[in-house]
Amino acid sequence: MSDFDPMRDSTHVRSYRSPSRRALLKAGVAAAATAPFLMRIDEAIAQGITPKRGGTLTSLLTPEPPVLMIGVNAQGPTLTAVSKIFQPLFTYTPTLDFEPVLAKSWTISDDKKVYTFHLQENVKFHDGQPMTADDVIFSAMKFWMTLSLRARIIFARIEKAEAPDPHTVVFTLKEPFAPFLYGFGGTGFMIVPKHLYDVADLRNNPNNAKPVGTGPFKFVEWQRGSFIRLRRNEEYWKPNQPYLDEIVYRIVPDSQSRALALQSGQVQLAGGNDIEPFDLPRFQAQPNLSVTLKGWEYYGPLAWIDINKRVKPLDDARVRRAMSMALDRNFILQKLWFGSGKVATGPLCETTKFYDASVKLPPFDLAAANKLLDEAGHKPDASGVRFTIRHLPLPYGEVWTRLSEYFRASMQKIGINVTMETTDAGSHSARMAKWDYETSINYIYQVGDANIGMEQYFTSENIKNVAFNNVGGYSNPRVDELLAKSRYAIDPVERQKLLSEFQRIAVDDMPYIYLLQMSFPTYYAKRLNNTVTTAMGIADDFDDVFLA
Amino acid sequence: MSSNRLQAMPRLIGWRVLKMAAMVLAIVVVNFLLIHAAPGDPASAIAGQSGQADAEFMRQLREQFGLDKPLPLQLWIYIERVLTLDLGVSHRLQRPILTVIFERLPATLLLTGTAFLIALASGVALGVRAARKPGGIADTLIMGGSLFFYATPLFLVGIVLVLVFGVWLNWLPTFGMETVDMPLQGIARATDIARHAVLPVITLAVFYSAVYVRLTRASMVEVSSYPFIKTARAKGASETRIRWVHMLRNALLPVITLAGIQAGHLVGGSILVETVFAWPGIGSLAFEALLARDYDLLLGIFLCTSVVVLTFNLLTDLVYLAFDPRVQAL
Amino acid sequence: MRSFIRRYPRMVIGASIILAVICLAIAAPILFPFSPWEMRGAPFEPPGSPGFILGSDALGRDIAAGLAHGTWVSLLIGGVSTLASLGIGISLGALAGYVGGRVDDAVMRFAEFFQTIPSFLLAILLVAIFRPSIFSIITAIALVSWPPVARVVRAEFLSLRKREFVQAAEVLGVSHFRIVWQTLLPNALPPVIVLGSLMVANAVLTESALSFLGLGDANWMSWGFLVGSGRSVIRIGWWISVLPGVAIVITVLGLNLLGEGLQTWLNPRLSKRDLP
Amino acid sequence: MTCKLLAVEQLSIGLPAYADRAQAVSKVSFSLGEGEILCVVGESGSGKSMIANSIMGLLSKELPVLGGRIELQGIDLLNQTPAQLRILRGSRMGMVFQEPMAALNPLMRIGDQIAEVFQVHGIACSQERVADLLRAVNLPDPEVLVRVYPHMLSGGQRQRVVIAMAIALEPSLLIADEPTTALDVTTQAQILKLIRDIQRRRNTGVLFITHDFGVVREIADRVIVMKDGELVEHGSADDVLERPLHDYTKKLLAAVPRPNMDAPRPRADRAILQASGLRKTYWRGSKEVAALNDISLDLRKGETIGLVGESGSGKSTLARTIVNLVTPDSGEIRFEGTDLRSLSRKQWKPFRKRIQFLFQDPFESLDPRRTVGDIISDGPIAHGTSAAEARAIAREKLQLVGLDPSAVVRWPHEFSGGQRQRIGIARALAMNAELLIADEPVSALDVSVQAQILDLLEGLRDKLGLSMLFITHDMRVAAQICDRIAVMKLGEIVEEAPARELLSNPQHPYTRMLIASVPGLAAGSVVGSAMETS
Repeated sequence: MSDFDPMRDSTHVRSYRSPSRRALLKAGVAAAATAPFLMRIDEAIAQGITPKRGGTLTSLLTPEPPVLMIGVNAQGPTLTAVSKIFQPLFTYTPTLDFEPVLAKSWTISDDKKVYTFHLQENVKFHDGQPMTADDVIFSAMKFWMTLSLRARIIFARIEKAEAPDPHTVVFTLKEPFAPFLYGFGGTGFMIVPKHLYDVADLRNNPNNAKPVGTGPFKFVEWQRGSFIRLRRNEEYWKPNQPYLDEIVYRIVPDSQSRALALQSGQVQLAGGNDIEPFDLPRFQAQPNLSVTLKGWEYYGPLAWIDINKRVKPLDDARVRRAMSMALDRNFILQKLWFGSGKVATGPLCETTKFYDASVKLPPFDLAAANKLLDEAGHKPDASGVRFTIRHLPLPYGEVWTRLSEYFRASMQKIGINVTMETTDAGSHSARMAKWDYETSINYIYQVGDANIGMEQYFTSENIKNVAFNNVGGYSNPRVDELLAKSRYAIDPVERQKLLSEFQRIAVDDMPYIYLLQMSFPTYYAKRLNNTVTTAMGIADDFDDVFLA
Repeated sequence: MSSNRLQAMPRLIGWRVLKMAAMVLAIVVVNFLLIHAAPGDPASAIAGQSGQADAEFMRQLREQFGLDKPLPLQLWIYIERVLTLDLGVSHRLQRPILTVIFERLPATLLLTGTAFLIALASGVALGVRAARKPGGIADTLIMGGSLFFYATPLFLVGIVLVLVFGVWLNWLPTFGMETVDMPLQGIARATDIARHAVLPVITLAVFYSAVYVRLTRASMVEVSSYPFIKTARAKGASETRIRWVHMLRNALLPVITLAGIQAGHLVGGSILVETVFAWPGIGSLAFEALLARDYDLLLGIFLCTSVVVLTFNLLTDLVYLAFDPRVQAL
Repeated sequence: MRSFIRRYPRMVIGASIILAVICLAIAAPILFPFSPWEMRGAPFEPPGSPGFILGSDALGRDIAAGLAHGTWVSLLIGGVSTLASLGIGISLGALAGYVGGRVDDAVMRFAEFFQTIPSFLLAILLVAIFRPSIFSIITAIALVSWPPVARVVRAEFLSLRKREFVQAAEVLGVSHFRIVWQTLLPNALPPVIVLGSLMVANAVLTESALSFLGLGDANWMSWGFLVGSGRSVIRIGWWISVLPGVAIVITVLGLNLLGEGLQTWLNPRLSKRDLP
Repeated sequence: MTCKLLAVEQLSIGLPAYADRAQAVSKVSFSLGEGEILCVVGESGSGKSMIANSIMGLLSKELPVLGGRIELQGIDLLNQTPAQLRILRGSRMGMVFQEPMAALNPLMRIGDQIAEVFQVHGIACSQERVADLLRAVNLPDPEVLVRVYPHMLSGGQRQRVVIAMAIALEPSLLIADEPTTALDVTTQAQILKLIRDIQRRRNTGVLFITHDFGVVREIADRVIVMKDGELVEHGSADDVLERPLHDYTKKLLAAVPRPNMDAPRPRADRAILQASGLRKTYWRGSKEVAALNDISLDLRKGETIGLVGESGSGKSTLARTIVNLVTPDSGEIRFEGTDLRSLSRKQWKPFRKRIQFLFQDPFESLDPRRTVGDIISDGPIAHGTSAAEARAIAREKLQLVGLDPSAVVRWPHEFSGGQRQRIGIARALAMNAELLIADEPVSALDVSVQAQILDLLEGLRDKLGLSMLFITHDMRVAAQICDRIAVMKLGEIVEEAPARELLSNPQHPYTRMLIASVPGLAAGSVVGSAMETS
């Protein structure tokens, strides 16, 4: 659930996504954990590092968020910044298990229809008002239902929402829904104060200018185009936390300037698309910096080539498979992304629940690709060209442009001519929505569960004139059926079976040419501790981050 | 006669302002149509940003931004708003457009204004020096240098300056407008901002000044052949005096024209320099607005630059009027 | 010839540079008989590496090949957009200057409109409207750069109209069309030609800036594309950006020198001093 | 006259390599005494201005002094440092230039420009002193004048200001380089008088450069005549004017226009051009200026009417109104009975063949980018003649005006001023015009060329039976070629009469003033003396 969004940054060229956070050293903490943060500190102390109060963390934020309010905007940078101000009921461990935040614990009825959350007590919003069950219900049923498409899909299944006491929330579903709990975690669901938001126009609510949440940091000032300043929440519900006095996000539109700022120590943290992949090797060698590829498990960004299956000869699965076989994913990973991420093996990322490792893509093999095209009846003409297709590059950064160029050069090798149709960011999604493309590049977030992040790209009910849906017109009744069933399957084994079959079909039909499981490196100064500890990467609340 | 000129002023200015207003209105209409001709709209841009969309969501957004109405009606509504000086709210930034623009104005003017003044002063001084002996060494060096900077892409100059002064020598900050980690006040803050401004201002100034150098030199050479220069020589005036008192004032007339046009454009900032140096100016704001199809913000910026450009045209004419006694009308 | 060189050294240098650049464009398919987009080896090979005289880029493409093939596109964009804006500018300027009155007023207001918006921003907007392609880039550059041409032509026409040889044609009963075509235009052209050479230079720069911002045409190798694509990796491979940058500088320099030279050459007052 | 003020010995000045001769001035020697006026006479290109500039040290670098000496009161001017020379300029020697309109800095107040002369020589300057100077050059209201800018003054007033600056420090040498050439004749007379007054009052030596023998007669004590950089004749004014020795001097003197003494030609009955009630007003800023104020004119078949007036009198406007280059506000123009004013552009076209126009400036009136043949063929082609035929016409007409027909393939810049004016005439006659409007066709030409062109026009007129409206500012020229003369002033014709009648017995005071101002008149009028001999 949730609605976060890809960091498609319209502004310059870099896309981005956000990360989240904190180090959950203990992988298996799930439902009833009560004080995980203490454990983390214990852990730290055990390693000889005592959390230290004080200091300002200066970080990069690219591109500048248009607004600092969850729901209203779901771009990566927005989430990175607001995740310090607002908090969810729980967050995710790197293996996508649940770790409590504002919910102390929760229980699920045996029929999987009743979910009961027990909330932390003594939690106050930044304006001093206590956070209660009413706020949670309001956030789910009103705030997120209105503003988030993904949340709407999930919460629409709620029959009733009740607050038996101020610290307990009970949701009763109309019918079982397997990934329901994913609607309440991470950046996709954060608690907003009902007393400030219970008005008609959420999008233009005046309080959006000064976000009020429960998080460890309060909003102080925002000089547009320059920086955002957050300050320690002295009333934070975890005693003695957070450790940092301030977090400053600097807005630096130029990638080289950002790299320079990081290198010179002017900023201590960079993530998302702050740093171009090209710079990865250089920073890995930098002694005062750490680089991690963790923190993207929840988002699970998967890059693929989107194909308009209405266009001949792209309607032929053999052609799509041949195209897939002509791409050297290792080259892409190593030469374009400098090793950050993994090659794709199918429609799901390894970290996504119900990923099936036995599903494999056809191997890189130009000869086989040529043969397949010959078989499909596309013989090369005198100049070696079989056919020509148009391609819409993704306007979110240099590396995507390079990828499109690589795609073109590779297709050339199997006799497919590719014509580029560059667009700016404003036009790209409009053209996709109008189905006005033949091939394009895109990347999608899987958000933990196969039925949440990518379902709409495969089911025929989502063939719509709306971007980020099945705009390519892929339609396979069996896939529709498998995904529909898995949505409501309660038994994990049953779901795995259904989704494994889906993954096999999604590779055979190749409606998309899966390329990379992306992972955006997070760069941070060595003296910054607990930077990436959860599946949310740097989009976590940072209440345990400290500067040594 | 000169008092006549001055008496007629208010009426002349009034008339000009009226014409300007008509011009601005026409500009608003054309800009509006131009911007709406771009494929995509704010709704699709928002969908693109959030990586998700459904038909209902898009419909809601369009309704909210008034995009569901027919274009002429949208235009009419927009004009009505502009007439009441309401430039609207940026859907993306969720803030009044005038506020956003005014917020960026100081940084923009600090960058472009300083660069402009430096360019003007140095350009005129170097142009005068070059014209002293056309074909001489100084002339060749100055003209060669200005030509070189004029021919070098602006962003390349910026990148090289960053590499040299920011990275190799590490003398100056390379991005942003001020240090925000520690709050500075008063003189310390001014110094800090000045240090940040050095590289972007220089980048822009060398580019701007190339034009002034060339224009001033050409104009000086031209003026030097005017008969009144010979009159001054015949009087026994020294060459220095002739150059600065007689030639320069006359040679400045075309420079004033150019400076007037450019001064109007300063408010638009410089997209390239702002991008390279992370300078929070209006140029990058406009570029972001364009990419995000933030129509109202873009229209607002265009409108503001138009008004400022036209105002500066008027001011230039007024300066002319004060500067050149021969000019009688606006 | 020698005295010509001595009298117009700038023009000779400028023309030589431009000629060399044109030769490079023509020779590109012979020197590098493969697509400049082809990945021919390891990425980020420095200049002088085997197979890469000027190094390779992020995808292992040959910079030298890109530079040579890109010459053609940069010149094409510069040349065609300049011709187009000269076309617009001369027509409108001639119309305004010859007809005068309200037509003049209308044309000049129209030109003024184009000058109230920062021209680079307008170019970006136009490219976005038309979708980035070599055609839209040319169109955008042409559309934002015609007003100065119109102004110059109009001013020339206004002053030429008062000249006696134009009045002489009028008195002879020569038609409007012929007066404009055979008398006014040839005489108004010299400053326009000078302006034109500078506009080509500007167009080359604008194309590179558009590419730098990611609004180039990805089907055509151009210098601007190279500079833009190399910028983000400038610390790994400075040559990717800098060498094409140098090519731009040299070409623009050549065009400017040519323009200045033409100015001296075409202006009888400067070239041949009236003798007592 | 006894005391030698200026001595020029064997002065030679070089020319740039691309010029048509090696030296601008070669081996010229002369001297000038205190209180003496020496006129240097010559046609354009004779090097006379360069002598003046070399004395002042104002020659451009392309014109180096190759040899000789220039001594001013014993100071060797050619061997002074630039700084020393600067101090001498203004204090010991002052200079007045030809173009009063451009000789003053347009952005500086008159008072400041005059005061500058004192300042640059380190002399304190009071307002009073500037005012005195302005009074000395007969300018009214000095207190107001010091605060105005040059563009508010007329040409004559500006020239007075320049003179005021030149004499401010009472220099012993005043150099005047064609100071009255650009001025109207009445103004010229005043300026000449002023220079003479100053010279007498202050005993200044004046080196006066001119091309006009009338002016020489008016002002000179002694004269030197220059030709192609060489001094050809040197002597007292009387000797040179009355008893010239050198052929060139004789030729120049003979070329000075003089009234036609033949019996008046009979006046035809049939009018070819009739104008009546013509009015034209211009707006100058917010002021209305009448260029034509109720003008009526009656030109008969075969007749030449001279239209004489000073600048701003409206004579050119009238000429241009007749050929529809200027649209009058009201009035009537009839050509052989047809009202030209009511015609559309298309209806006008047949008349274009019959009415032609001759322009003033031979350098301006030919398109520099087209060949002579093309230029002359324009008219015939515009009226439907084939290109080949038009080319033949061009050759024929070139012959008619005394040029080689091969000129059709050449460019205008290959011809001298007089030749160009011939080309202009050939163009005007290419369609067998009946009426020729000639707008100052000889005023930009040197006097010897002027005489040739006037002869040519006269000959053609008789040969082709042309009717002519001849516009000129020079009464002498009008007297030579015209049957009748109309005098214009401020948009009105103040007097019109047969040429001889008007000259010998002018009625209107303005006409009388014009005639009195013709230079040389006082010292034995060119007009007057010729009249007497008749």
